[in-house]
Amino acid sequence: MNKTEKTIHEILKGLKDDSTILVGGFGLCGIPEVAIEAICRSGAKNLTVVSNNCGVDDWGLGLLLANKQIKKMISSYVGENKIFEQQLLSGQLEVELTPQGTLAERIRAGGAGIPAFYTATGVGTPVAEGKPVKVYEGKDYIEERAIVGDFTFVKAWKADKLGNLVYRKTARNFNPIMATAGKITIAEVEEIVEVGELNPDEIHTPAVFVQHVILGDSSKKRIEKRTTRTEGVAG
Amino acid sequence: MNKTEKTIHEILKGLKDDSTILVGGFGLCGIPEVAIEAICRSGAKNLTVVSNNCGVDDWGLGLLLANKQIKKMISSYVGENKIFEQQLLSGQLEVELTPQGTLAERIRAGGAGIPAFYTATGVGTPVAEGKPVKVYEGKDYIEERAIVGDFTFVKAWKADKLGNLVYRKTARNFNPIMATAGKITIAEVEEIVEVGELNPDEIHTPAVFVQHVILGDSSKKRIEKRTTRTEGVAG
Amino acid sequence: MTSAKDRIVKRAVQEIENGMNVNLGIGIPTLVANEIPSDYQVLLQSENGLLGIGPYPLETEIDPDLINAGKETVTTVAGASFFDSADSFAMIRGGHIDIAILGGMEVSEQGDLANWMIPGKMVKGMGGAMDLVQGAKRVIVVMEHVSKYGESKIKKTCTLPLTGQKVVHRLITELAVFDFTEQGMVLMEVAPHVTVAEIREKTEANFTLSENLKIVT
Amino acid sequence: MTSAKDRIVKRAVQEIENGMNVNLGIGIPTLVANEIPSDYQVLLQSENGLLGIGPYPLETEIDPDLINAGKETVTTVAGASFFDSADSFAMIRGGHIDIAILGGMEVSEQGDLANWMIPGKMVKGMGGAMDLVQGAKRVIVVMEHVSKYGESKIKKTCTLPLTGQKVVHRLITELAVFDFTEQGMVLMEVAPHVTVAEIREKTEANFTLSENLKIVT
Repeated sequence: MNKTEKTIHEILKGLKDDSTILVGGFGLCGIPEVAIEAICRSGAKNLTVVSNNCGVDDWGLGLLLANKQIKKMISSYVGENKIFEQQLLSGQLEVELTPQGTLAERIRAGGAGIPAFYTATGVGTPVAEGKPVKVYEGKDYIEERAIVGDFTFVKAWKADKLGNLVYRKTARNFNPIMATAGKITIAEVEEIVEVGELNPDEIHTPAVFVQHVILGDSSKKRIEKRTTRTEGVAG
Repeated sequence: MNKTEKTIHEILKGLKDDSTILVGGFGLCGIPEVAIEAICRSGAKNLTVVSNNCGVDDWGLGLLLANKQIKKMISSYVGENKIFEQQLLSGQLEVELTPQGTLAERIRAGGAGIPAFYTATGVGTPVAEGKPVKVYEGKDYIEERAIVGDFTFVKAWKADKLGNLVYRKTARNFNPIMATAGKITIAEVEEIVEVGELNPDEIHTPAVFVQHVILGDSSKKRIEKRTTRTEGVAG
Repeated sequence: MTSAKDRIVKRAVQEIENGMNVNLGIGIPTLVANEIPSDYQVLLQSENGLLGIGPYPLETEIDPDLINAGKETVTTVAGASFFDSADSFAMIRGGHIDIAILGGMEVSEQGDLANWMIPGKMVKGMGGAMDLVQGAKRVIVVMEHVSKYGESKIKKTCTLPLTGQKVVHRLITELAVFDFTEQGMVLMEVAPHVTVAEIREKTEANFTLSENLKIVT
Repeated sequence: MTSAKDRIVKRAVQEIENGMNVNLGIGIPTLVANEIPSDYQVLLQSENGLLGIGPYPLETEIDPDLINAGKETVTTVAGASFFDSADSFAMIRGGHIDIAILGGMEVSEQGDLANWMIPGKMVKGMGGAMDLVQGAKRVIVVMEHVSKYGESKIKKTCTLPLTGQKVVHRLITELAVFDFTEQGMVLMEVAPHVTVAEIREKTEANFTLSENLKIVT
């Protein structure tokens, strides 16, 4: 059971046009960079992409946009890039905006075998349109449906060869829940260790959720907004 | 913000008769022993107790049973003790049996602000009686409702003084989700460390969920079924 | 001559393939663990929050914080992980466990399973069984073919309250192996020296014979 | 003379008590962090999965794996914890955040908030705002009282699509502080040297005066 044996290119031979893919990350933090570049090269078209954001013009999911591989985005916040706006306005690209917490919960539900749940988020807003409403203890809630993907691409810090994953800091974000919601989950990591080297109490994603592990290049991590303070200033 | 300042007895002055309490643990593993003994001494009556099991005759929640403090149990598996059976048959005790995964998800939902969700678990069984049924992609699901508690008692391994928690091995079980679902959550731990000593990537329960931390006595942990192998035998 | 239990265990273990994630119920299913080929990398899941159950501990290894769903002290294998109960059942309910092997009281020809309560007796609860039968990719029931009173436990319709409706994929007894398909219940394998006639006699449920009917090995 | 923004920030920080868990939105709310008294132990939550945001990093401390919900590089305080997005919003939706301070485009006298889309313009998305306004124990909106065209942003009814219906507990502008109660919108505080008449003039919404009407300090 060594899940590190296939290259990303071998794995992506299974990715068909019109697939739904889940891609981890928040902004450019914790995105599976190598996998995204490989999806670009794979040429798979008409993809529905579930990801909190859509990268920037020349990095992250922006690369798939530029390559016209995305048919539809399901996200909570988009439009940090010009290509997105152009494709949306010209009707080439469809977008389903979902509140961030609802997006996270829909993905978790997908991985957990929960087909639907109720939330107050979005009640009385355009998000509620067309969704069943139910009253619990005098308060309105809307029904939201689970999301699952044909493929999931996540970025983790470390993996063992069995596919157990550990994430680092806020690069965790959507990655662990997306790992549970893909029929095939590919984890891109900065370091691969031997089975038994990760502490079982500290594993964030158990091996059962991961089908393939690939080694990424940790040197590229791009920063979207570099904000700093100067020495001696605390706030 | 030092959450270790109150004794369990001071905290329990707020526990009223007829409260709903959530108590962590699976069997006798990972139960808040000191807190349970203190609830005994508090004398609070007519409690609805949500816990996967109900202890044994002379330990764990069995102590509250013996003391006739429990009105109703919400559990997935009970009856490892005689007092339970006696009180149930004599009508002193009510029990709501819930599939273990549904119980876990109802508690998580309670902590996560999800009033209800759908699951296939229990469809076509006595568990489905009286519950709304809905069809998703041709399959039946039943609606299950969230559980919240007035008080939650969990057992963790380590806490910092701010209330961040780390659990150990399978003593984790229901504890982290219950910690999120109590209006007041009390964590009983084996060791209290200074703020900053726990690695932020390895904290299982963030401090926001915990109102009080008490130090337990780790020497008492009782084992329900002591099964061993002899040297040289692997299975 | 091996016992009925032994024969069931020996057949059940053949369901497990290298690399699988498996949940074994309490009773006969637990015994299956000991028969898994030692060169297989199989992760055994325990509902209370462990993937990668190891053998029982040595006396010196016993840890009260490390038990299985049967509340027995256990150990872990390399590559094991711990998680909470919600994550454990997300794993189960979400279809991430390849096989669940459970004991049964009754199985119907529709693939219904009853294994948690007997009306009139103290009901202890279903534990995680209802979640497992709905969630696992493949549900295998192992049980003796007839009750101690000689009655068939394989029914036209279950008489006991159900654990799950149309959830069983395969039933393994000491006499036979059945699959539950769109076309109904199908006899796949018969134990050595057992005739189809004998199986028909001991089985209340209706079943057809597989085109590939085999002898249990 | 301080700017409108400064006055809003100075008033908003008074909502934060020692020991609270707080979520600050992007824009004016982010500035509130700098004004929290240094002897307070407040944990700032970031939707992307951090409780315990610290100050911006020194140039040498920058870590691409450590950002806030505004995608800015940050640090952590002692006692911080990381978690995934589902757990982050379980924290928010489940009512575990004491206060969320958000910016606004419009607030209605019913306590409705609009702050995420302008019809006809490119819609970038609501991010976590809709979850925050429903989940936080207390929702504080901070915004300038009138638009750059001199129009009141405090409406009888919002003209823009809503972020949440009846969700605002308190509104803080550079001129006034309003609460939203069962009895409608109530003026709680007025800025120094500002008259109630001036506030009425600049406020489209109907409001009553609090019995304890105070001057903003």
